[in-house]
Amino acid sequence: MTKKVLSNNLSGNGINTFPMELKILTSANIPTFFNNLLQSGKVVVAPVLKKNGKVYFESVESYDQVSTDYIQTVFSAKSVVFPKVEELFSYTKKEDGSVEITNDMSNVPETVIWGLRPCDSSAFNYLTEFFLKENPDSYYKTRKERTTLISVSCAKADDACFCTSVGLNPGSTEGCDILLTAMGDFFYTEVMTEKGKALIDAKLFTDTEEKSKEEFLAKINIKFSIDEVKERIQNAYESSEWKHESMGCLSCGACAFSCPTCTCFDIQDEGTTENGKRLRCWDACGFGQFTQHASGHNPKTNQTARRRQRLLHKFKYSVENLGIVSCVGCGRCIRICPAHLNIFENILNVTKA
Amino acid sequence: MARIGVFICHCGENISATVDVEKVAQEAAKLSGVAFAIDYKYMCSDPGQTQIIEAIKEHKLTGIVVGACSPRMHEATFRKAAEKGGINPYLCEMANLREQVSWVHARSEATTAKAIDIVRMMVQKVKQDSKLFPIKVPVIKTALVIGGGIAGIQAALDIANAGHKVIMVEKAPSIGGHMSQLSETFPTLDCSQCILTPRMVEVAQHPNITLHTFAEVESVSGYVGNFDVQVRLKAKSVDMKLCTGCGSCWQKCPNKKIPDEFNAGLSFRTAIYTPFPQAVPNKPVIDRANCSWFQKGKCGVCKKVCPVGAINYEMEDEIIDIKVGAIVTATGFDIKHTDFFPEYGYGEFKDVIDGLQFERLASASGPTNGEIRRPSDGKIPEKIVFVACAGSRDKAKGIEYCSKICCMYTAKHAMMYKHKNHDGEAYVFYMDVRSAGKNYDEFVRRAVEEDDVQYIRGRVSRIYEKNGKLIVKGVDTLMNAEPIEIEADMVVLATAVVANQDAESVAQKMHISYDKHHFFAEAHPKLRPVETNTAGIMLAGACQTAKDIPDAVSQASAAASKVMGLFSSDEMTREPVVAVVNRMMPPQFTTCTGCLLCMEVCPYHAIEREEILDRRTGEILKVAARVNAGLCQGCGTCVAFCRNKSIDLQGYTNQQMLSEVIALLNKPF
Amino acid sequence: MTKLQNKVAELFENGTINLMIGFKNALTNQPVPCFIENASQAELLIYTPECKNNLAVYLHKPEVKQSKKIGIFGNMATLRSIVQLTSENQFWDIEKTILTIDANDEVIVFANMEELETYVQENFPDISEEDLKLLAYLDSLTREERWNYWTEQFTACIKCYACRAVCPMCYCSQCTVECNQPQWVKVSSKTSGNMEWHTIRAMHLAGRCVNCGECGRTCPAGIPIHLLTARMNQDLFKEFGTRPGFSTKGEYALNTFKVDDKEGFIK
Amino acid sequence: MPDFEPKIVAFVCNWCTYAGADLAGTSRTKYAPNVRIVRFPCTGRIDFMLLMKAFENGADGVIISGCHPNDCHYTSGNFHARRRWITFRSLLDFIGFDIDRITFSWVSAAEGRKWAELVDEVTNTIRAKGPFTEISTLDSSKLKQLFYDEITK
Repeated sequence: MTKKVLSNNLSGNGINTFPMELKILTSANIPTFFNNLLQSGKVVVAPVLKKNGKVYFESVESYDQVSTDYIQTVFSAKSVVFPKVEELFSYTKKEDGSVEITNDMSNVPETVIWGLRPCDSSAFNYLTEFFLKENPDSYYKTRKERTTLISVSCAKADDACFCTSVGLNPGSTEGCDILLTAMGDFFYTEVMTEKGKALIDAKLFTDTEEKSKEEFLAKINIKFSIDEVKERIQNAYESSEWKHESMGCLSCGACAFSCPTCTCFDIQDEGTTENGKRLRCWDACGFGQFTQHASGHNPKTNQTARRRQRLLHKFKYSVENLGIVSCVGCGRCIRICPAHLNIFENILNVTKA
Repeated sequence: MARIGVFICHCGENISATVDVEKVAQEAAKLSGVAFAIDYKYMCSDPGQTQIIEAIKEHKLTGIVVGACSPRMHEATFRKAAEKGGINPYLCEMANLREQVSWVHARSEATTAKAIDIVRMMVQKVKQDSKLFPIKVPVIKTALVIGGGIAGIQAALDIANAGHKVIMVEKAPSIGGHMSQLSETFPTLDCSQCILTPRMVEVAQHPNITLHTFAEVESVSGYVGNFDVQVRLKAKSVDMKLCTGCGSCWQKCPNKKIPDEFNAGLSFRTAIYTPFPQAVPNKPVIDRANCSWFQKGKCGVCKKVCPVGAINYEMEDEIIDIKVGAIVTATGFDIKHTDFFPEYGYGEFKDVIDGLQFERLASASGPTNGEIRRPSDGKIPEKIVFVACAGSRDKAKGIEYCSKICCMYTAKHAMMYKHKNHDGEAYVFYMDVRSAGKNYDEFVRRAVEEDDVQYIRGRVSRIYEKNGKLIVKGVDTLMNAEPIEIEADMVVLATAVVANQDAESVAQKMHISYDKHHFFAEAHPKLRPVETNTAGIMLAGACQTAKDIPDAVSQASAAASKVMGLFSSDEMTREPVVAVVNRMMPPQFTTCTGCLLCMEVCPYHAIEREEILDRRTGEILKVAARVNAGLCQGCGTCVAFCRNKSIDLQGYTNQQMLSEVIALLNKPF
Repeated sequence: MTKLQNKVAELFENGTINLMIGFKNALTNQPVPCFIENASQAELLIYTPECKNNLAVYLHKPEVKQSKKIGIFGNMATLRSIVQLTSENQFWDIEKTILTIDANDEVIVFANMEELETYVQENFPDISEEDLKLLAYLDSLTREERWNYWTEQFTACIKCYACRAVCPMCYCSQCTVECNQPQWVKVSSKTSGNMEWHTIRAMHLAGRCVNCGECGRTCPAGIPIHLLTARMNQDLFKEFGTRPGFSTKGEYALNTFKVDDKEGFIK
Repeated sequence: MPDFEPKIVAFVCNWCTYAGADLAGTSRTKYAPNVRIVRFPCTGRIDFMLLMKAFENGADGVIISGCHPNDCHYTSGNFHARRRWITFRSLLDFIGFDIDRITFSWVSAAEGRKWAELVDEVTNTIRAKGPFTEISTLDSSKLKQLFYDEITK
């Protein structure tokens, strides 16, 4: 059988022709599998529980650091392929006046991201489309090529979760290379790509028939019908609700910086006329100066316009440009917002008939 | 693209002896933006400067760095040269290679390295330099003189005679000040009023002088050349235009028992009054606090008797706005009230009086027509004791400073008494006799030797009354500290000179500083004795410290000459090193957030609140700070203080200072 | 309806306000800032000790300013912020009605700034027990340990500037970090650049911060940045006796001086 | 390290300390060549960020010096500066910055000798302390994040 998995095909028509393989991995073997990954010299990024009680992605040295009991990490894993600061190149002026430019991606390590949620891995579909569809971005390309995603289905959810409302589900295989679903004492393993397969160690995995994941997945009730929203949002721009919905927004970047699909960046130079770097830094459409022109003119004069931009981009513009709803319902922005703004509440209100 | 020229001076051997100047020049040439670098024996010499000028033209330089002595030495020189070369003088910076390198270090790699660093630093700075132009501030050629005493009069006349307008403000109903109260003046014993009154009249009649008596300064704002002053004209209740000064009003006024300030309380005046016969203007005012019409609502005699109907009870205080270019403060002094000497019985015994009261007794225009009589019984005293330093030079009880004039006027008093009563006895208790000044000591000697005034070196411990006599107990420290006791008929205390009670509030109105005794502070105790540290405000007379008449007058003339200097050109030019609050195109207008916390920081009150208005609707779009270039002295405290860098200091911009630091440390790596 | 809700409804009806900033219960069942536009919505308003947000920050928002007559419900932090901001000449363009609920659960509507000032001064809060504990702990560390502690914290910073966004005192239209001529702060969120940002922030808030702790609470990376400004406030009070948000004429520690300010380190 | 020569930056005011340094020159008082003077109109002008920048760009020590209290050419610039330094210093100390690398001083236009002695003294202390790397190594060093409950345990 073939499945449409965009992210793993970095060139061509975005069709993944890899025939999905189904395996069983006993819970007992999980640490071995994990440590093998580490031993293979790969950098393994996994959720780690911090002293502040929150879970963050972090490169780990052994399986026991890894957190297994969490709903969602504070930040997404996008920084692995789209770092918060990407050094595009550095320059140095030589004695003779010539300028030397260095730009080396060769040392980007092979990385495995362990324990993403299905919403996160599906977010990589969008990232890939965004960075590679036209004028492919070599920095992203390199990093993505060297990254393998091992997702774990959600057995729990909180009231910020709404993946089911954006066409995903707690057991979705969108975008991942391997999806693990805990089923009692073993993990039902769906190998989605060559990359994934390359990690499968025959000694640890046994083949299996297709199983239903349903009963092992978190129940997340549908907040809204994505099709209705997609349709209603067409003329939501004029909605009078925007002002009220965004009143609480403080224009901090927290939502964008934690979002798995936010890709806005800003090119900055650091250094002197003698030497320095050109950097690509995360930016956020919520920032007051995001749209400010050199002249001082700013087409988006207030937070209402900025908040609208953010939401319309997720549910309208990205659909128009890339055919993807670029919100995966991970609920990070809801959990992190200092003003407790709620994206699906907003969407509901601005699209209500 | 910057084209910087670097000129390294050997200063003869002074720099080249310890710094490898050729190397410095070579290294400088390598710096980005440097189009030309050279070293030369004497940069400040004519050929040196010519080289700079030529180089600027030949290499189309956009800025120059001169590596030589301290900028405090030759910055001006080289900026002129830069100007001659055809670039803005402020595009010239100096690297201090002599005072701060060659003279303080031995010849070594490190020394040369330091020189190179400094040059690199200045090259970076000059790259960030922008053209600056001296600030021109128009000067309003009218002077305000506050105080109509002899100092104020002198200053006003000098300025007016130089052809400038003068506005004089005097709080009393007449000008003249303390000098008009004096009987005779030391050391010549000529009559005070005889020499003063002509000057008073001259002021009143001078075409260039506008006189406001019975008036006070309300507020002073603005800056040198452009002060805005509000003056309160207190209601005189008499129409000065109609009044002829005939005097029928005060002859008829029923309130006759008001202590007369002019006679230091030794006589009485009426409620409607002129302070003294020769007053200028010689027209009465109503002292409302003591007038039955204003207190009880009845009387109105003066109104009835006035032949010209000049009395106007409805008159109200009037505030006028005036614009002046300079201010001379001549608010004068006061004398310390002696109540704090209970043991001297001042106030308790009628015949213990102070110097000013004695002046009135001795004055021909005084309450006794110049006959020295006891206030108590009008008898002519046979024995008078004069107590010098009553309060002065007495840290414990009075004030620590010397009141300067007492030694002289005490001698004068004793002398005048002796002249009027040849067989009377005059005793002077003194600590030291301070009589420095032209003919001053001779004067005191005369008192002792010719008029045989008894000088006793010692303090008076106590004065009490005993059957009609005043018993003065003291010691004679020269007569092996013998206690002595004198039965006197009258005691005169040479009480200390102090600042006016309202001196502090005046200083605050003018934004000038003052010392702990509330005497106004000069800008520099030696080199700028008549200016205050607020540009455009000068000091004259005893408001600065105790002074005798010649000192007050000469300081007044000095202050006047400072004012004339200021008025000698239509605009004054100031260094363009001033702070600027950024302004930009709408919609931002400025990055200033209008927190205005910087206003407090500025020592010169140069930062103002500005409302940026919509040109059409006039509504306020933004509130921001603005620096008044006229007031700003360029310290830059506000610049470092401003949180979001909305203020910058021309000549020391954030960009420049930061580039200097980076250039200094962050070598090409 | 509660006293608060009634009061607010009344204020809408008699036209004193046309926007009310307060707290309501969110779907997620936690108190969240809410914006009431008419009397009928007043019943949404709640107040519990959990209502920690410093609402004063919203008084800078153009959308809020638009509705000129603004009612705002203030917890202590909010009230202090309003006092401090008044001393910084903000609010010249809005008409605000300030409400709070005092210890005996009475709703207070402040008639003027003076009343607010007195109320704040009478109920002036101390720095929280927890923060004191943290500060004491940090003081107990050696210089190097503190350095490691903070540099580790700063490494975690992602420069999302949420700390700045939630701070009522950070109202500059253009922050120092956005000023790029010269560039005072490295844009990249690397440790050194982050440290620059946090030192600047602490210095700019020193003597102005009202200890609401929003920055620390908000930080997605969980950095206790509020401790920096809390410490600054402690020190400034010790050194100069100044207290942010205490008076509308507020003496601000850094734009004034005393000739005899004590200091032991200048040679 | 024996052959370590510290880089010291001095931020001084134009009217007192800069003149004092000039005086040291005119009276030929010798001192260590490690110091680089940056001239400001007044200590009040010295932005605390410049200290940070100096250290970031590789200064090993910093000297801040201006007019003695009451001698400020602008009457109060140094008083404001003094408050700023009291504040900034306590902040730096709180974040664990090595404040002994910053020296504050009042040097008048007449104190050429004091200036020379100050520079020598500072140079020696910093030489003893060794090069300042705490900031320059920050970005390269692998720091894991620590969360603040940790400090309460």
